[in-house]
Amino acid sequence: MTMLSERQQLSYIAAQAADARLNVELETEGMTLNIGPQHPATHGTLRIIARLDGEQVVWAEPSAGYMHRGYEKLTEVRTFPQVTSLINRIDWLGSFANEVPFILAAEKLMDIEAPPRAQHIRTILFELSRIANVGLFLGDLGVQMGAVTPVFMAFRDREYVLNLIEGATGGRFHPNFDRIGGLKDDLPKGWIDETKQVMKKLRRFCDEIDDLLFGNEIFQSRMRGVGVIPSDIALQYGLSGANLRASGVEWDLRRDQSLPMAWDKVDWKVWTHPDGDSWARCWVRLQEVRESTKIVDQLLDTIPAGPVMAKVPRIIKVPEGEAWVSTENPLGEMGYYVVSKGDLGPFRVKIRSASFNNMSIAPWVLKGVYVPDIITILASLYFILGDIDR
Amino acid sequence: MSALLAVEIPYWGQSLLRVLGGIVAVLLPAGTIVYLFLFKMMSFMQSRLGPMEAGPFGSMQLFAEVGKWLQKEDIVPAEADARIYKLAPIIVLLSTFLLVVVVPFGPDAYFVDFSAGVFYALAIGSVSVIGILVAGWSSANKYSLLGGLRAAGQLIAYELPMVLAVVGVVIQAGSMNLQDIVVAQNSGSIFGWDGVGFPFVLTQFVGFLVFMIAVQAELTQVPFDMPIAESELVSGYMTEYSGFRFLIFFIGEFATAGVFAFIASVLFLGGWGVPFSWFGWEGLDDVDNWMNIGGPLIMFTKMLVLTGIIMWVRFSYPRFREDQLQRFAWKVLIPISLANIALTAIVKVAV
Amino acid sequence: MPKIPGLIKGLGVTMGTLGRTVRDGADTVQYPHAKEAPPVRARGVIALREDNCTACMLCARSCPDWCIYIEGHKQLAPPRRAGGKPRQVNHLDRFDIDYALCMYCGICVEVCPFDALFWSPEYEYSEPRIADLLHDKTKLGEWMETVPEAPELEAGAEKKK
Amino acid sequence: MQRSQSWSAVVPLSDTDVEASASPDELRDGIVAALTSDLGDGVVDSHVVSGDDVWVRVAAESWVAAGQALHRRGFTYFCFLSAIDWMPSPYGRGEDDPSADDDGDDTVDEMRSGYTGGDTRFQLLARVVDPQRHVGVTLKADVPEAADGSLAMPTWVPVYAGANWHERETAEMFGIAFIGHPDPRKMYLPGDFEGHPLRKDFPLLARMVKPWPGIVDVEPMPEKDEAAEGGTADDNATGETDGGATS
Repeated sequence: MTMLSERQQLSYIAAQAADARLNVELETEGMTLNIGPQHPATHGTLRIIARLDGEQVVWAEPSAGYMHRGYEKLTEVRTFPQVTSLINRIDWLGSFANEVPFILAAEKLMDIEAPPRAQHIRTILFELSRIANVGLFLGDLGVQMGAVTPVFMAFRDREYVLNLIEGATGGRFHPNFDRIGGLKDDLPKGWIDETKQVMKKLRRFCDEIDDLLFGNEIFQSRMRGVGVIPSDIALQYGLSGANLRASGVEWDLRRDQSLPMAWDKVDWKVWTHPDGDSWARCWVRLQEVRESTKIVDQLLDTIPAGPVMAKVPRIIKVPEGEAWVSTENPLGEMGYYVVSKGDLGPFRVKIRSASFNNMSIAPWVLKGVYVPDIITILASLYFILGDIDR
Repeated sequence: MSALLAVEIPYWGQSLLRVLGGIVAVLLPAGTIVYLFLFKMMSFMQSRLGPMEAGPFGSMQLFAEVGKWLQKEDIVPAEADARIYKLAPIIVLLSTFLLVVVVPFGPDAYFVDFSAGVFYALAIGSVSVIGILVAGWSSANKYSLLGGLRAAGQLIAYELPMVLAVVGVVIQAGSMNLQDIVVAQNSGSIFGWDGVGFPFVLTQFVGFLVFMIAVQAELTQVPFDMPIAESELVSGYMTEYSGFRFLIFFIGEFATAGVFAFIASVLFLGGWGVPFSWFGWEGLDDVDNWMNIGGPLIMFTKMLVLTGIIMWVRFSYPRFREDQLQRFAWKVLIPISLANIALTAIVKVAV
Repeated sequence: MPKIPGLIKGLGVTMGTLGRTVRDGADTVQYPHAKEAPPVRARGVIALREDNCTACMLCARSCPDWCIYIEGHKQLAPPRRAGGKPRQVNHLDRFDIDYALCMYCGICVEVCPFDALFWSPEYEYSEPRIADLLHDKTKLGEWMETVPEAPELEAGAEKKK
Repeated sequence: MQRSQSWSAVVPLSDTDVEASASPDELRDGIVAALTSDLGDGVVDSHVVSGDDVWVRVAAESWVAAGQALHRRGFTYFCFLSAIDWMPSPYGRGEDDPSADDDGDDTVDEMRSGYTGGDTRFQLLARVVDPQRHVGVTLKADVPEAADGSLAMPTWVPVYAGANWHERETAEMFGIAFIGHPDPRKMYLPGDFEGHPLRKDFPLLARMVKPWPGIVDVEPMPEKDEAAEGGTADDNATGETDGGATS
C-alpha cells in the first residue's frame, strides 16, 4: 500500500468498502462487467451492466437507449399512410406484423373494416413474418451458446420466407403493404403454391432445429431450470407472447380477442409450458413456428375472392377519438394507442412494444445467475433492440 | 538410426531436416485442418460453399488470411503488461512445437527417441495453459481475464482425465516410449489373429473416448470453448490480440489439434505403422525404409480422421457452462478413467 | 425403439446437410458470378417516365423522408386538335430522388396519379460518394428500361380499374 | 370492435349511433362500477365503448389506489404506462401542406382532451389487463401542475413492478416526476439531456433544419395568368388537361 498515492489509496478503500457487502467471508473483490453496447450477444446495441462476484451475477441491469429513434415523436409529424413506413422498423425481423395493429387502430377509429380477402392475406403475411422472426430466433439461440450451424439453417430457410414476403409486397424487410381499409395490392400469381412449398421446408427446418439443438443434451442442461419466471411475476412485469405462455399463462391475443383478422377461421393450438424457464420459452417458440406454418397452410386454402381494399377516401382523415389495438406479434403483445384529432396525422401514438416489457424483467431474473446464463436468458427472453428502443 | 532413406546424411543435414520436419509437422496439419474442416466442412454443413475466390475452390484463402493478419496493426493495450502480453502467443505455439518432438512418424522418421515420451507429451501439453493464462491476465481486459481464468480451470481439470486415459495404454504396452507403443500395436495379435495387428482402441475404447473428450476440452473446441466463447466473452483471452499475434494463437489452436490427433493415433490407432504381419516384419528393425515416407502419410490420414471428428462435434454442439464442464470432468470422466485403469491392470496381471 | 441420444442426432443433422450440399449444391449463390433474380414486385429503384410527369408535386408532398425534389414551370404546348387553342402544361425541370434518404416505402409510386413513377427491381447502384446517390431525372429515366410488367394476380383477385 | 359486415362502405363514426345500437356491455360497465365502489369520488369519468374498450379517469390522488384496486380485482397484467400532452403542437407537421387547409386548421389550435375529458395539459395513461377474462382497462389521470410548473405523480412500481421502465421513460419524455420511484434515472436519453422530447412544444429538429421539398410549386407562366399562383387545386387542374394522353 505504501507504493500508492493518497488518491489511489482512497479510491482503493472506497472500492473495498463497496465490495465488502458482496462477500464478507471470503473478502473477494467484485467486478463490474460491461456487456455491450457492442457485443455479439446483444443483437444491436443493448448494454448490460453486470456486477459480478466471480462468475456469478450480483446484479445486472440493461441500459437501453443506444438506438432510440423517437418514433412516438416522429409519428406526430406524419400522415396516417406515412406512419406504416416508419413503424415497420420497430421490430425489423417481423416488420409486417408491426403495421397490422396500427392499421387496425386507425380502421377502428374510422369504423371501417378491411374486406375478407384482405383480412385473410393480412393474417397470412402476419404469420409469415412471425415465422421469419421466430425462425431466426431459433437459429440465433444456437449462436448464443456456441453452436454455429443452426443460425445458418435459420438464415437459409428464412430466406424463403423473405422471398415470399418480397414477392407479395415488394419489400423484403419493410413491406409497407398494409393500408387503412385493406392492402396495397393483391397476391401475384403462383404465390400460394410457392408458399405451400416453403411451409413444408419450414416444418423440416423445425425438425432439424429440434434434432440439432432442442434434442441436444448440452442445450437442455444449459436451458432447463435457468431463468425461471413464475407466472405472477411475469404478469406483473407485463411479459407477453411466448415468454408469458412459457410461464403457464394461457393467453394468446390471436385467440382471445376479437379482431378483424382470420385467426378465428382456422384450427390451431395455443402452446403453453408450465416451467417458466429458458427452455420453456424456447420450446414454446419452436412450437409456435410449427403452429404458424399450419395456420398459413389452412388460410391459403380458404382465401375468399373479392377486393383487397375497402372504399376509403383518397385523402385519409381519421375521425377524432382514441383507440387501442394490440396483436400477438412475434415478440409478444404489440399495441398502439392512437389518439386522433381528426387531422391527417395522428395526434399521439403510444407504441407498446413487447421487448420493452420483456426486457424490463431482466434485472429481476438475472440476479444470481452465472455469466454464461446472462446470454442464454437474454436469448430466451428474445428481444429485438428496435423493439426496446423504438 | 541415421539411415534416413538409406542415405548417409551429415549431422547438419539431419538437424536441418529435423527443424524443417518439425515446422512441416506443425504447420501442414494446421493449414490442412483450417482449409478442409474450418473452411469447407463447416460451410458444407451449413449448406454454403465457403471461400471460393482465392485460388481453385478457395484453396489459397489460407494464404490470403495470413497476409491479411500480417498486415494488421499490432495493438498492445495501454494498460497491458506489454512484455508478457507479447510473449503469450509464443508460449502457446512453442508448446505445440515441443509437443510434436516426441511423435514418431516412421521407423526412423522421428525427432527424438524418448523413453518417457508419453510422460513428456502430457507434461508439455499443459505448457500452453501458461500461455493462455498470461494472455488473459496481461491483456488488462475483463473479458480476457475471465477467459484466461476459465481456460486455466478447464485445462487443468481436463489434464487429469487425459493422463489417466493414457495410463491404460501404457500399462498395456508396457512402455512409455511412443515408438514402442506403435510397435506393440502393430506387431500384436488378437487371439492369435494378426491381420490388423492390435490397435489399443479395441481394448482401450473407454480410454480412447475419454482421451478424445479431454483433447476436445484441451483444445477449447465446442462444446468446451468457454475460454473463447465468442458470444459471451468475445473470444476470451484472445480479445485484445490482433495482427500476427492473433495469427500465432490461431495457428497454435489448429496445430495443437493436429498434434494431439497425432498423439491419439499413436496411442490408440497404431500410429504410423501397418500391421507387421502383412510384410512379415518381426520388429522395429525389420521395417522397410519406405515406411519413412509411408508412415507420415498414414499418420496424416489418421490425424485428419480424428480432427475431422473433433471439428464435426465443434460445428454441431452448443457449449457447456463452466460449472457443468467442471462437474463433467471430476464426476464423470475421472471416475471412468480410474475404473478403466483398474480394469486394465487387473486384466494385465491376470493374463 | 430406444431413443437416439440428441448428441448423436445432432451430428446426424450436420452430416446430412453436408451430404445434401455435396449432392445438390449449396443454397447460397456466388454473388458477383451468379445472381438471384429479385421478385417482379421487388422495390429496388424508382424509375421515372418523364413524359407522364406533370410536376404535380404529389409525390414530393407525400414522401415521409422529404427526399424528392421537383421543380417545374408552366409552358404552352401545341393544341391537341388542329385549330384548337394552345394548351398550358407543366414542364418538369428537375426531378431528383435522394437515395441516401429514401427508405423505399413506395408511397410516391402509389400516389402518382399519372403513372409516371415505377418500381424497378434493380439494386446494384451503390456509390462510393454519398452525393452520387442523388439520382436526377435522366438517371431515373434510364431505370425505365428495367421496369418489369406488373405480375398477374392470384385467382380470386379483383381486377384493378 | 363490432364486426360490421358492410366492409366495403365507409360507416361514419357517430357517437349517438353507436350508443343506440350497442347492447350494454355488462362486463365493462361492471368494471367501472367496481372501481367506483372501490374509489368512490376517485373515479372522475368513464367511457365505455361496448364490446371493445373502457376508459376510466381517476383523480390524481387515487392513481395508486386505482392500480391497487384493479390489481386486486384480477387485472394482474401490466400493459403500459405513458402520458399524453394535450397541447396542440405549435409547430404543426413542419410542412405547409396546402391540402390540409380545406377544413380549416383552427380546430387544432385549442386544447381538447380525448375520451373521459380532462382539465390539465398532461394526462397519465396506463393500461392493465385481466388475463383470465381477457379484458383491459385504460386508466387516465390528470397530472396536476405545481406552482413552479413541475409535474409529479405517485409511482406504480410497488403495485406493478413492470411500471419501473415505463415510468422512467415517461419521466424523461414528458417531465413528469414519479414520487417514490426506486430508480429515477433516464431510460433512453443521455444524462445531461435537457428538455422533454414528447412534449408538444419540443421542436423536432429534423423538420426544422431543412425546408419541405413539397412547398415549392410549379412556376407560373411568366407573362400572364396571375390566378394560377394558387396551389394544388391548380396543379390537379393542369394535370387533368393533359391527363387524357396518359390514361
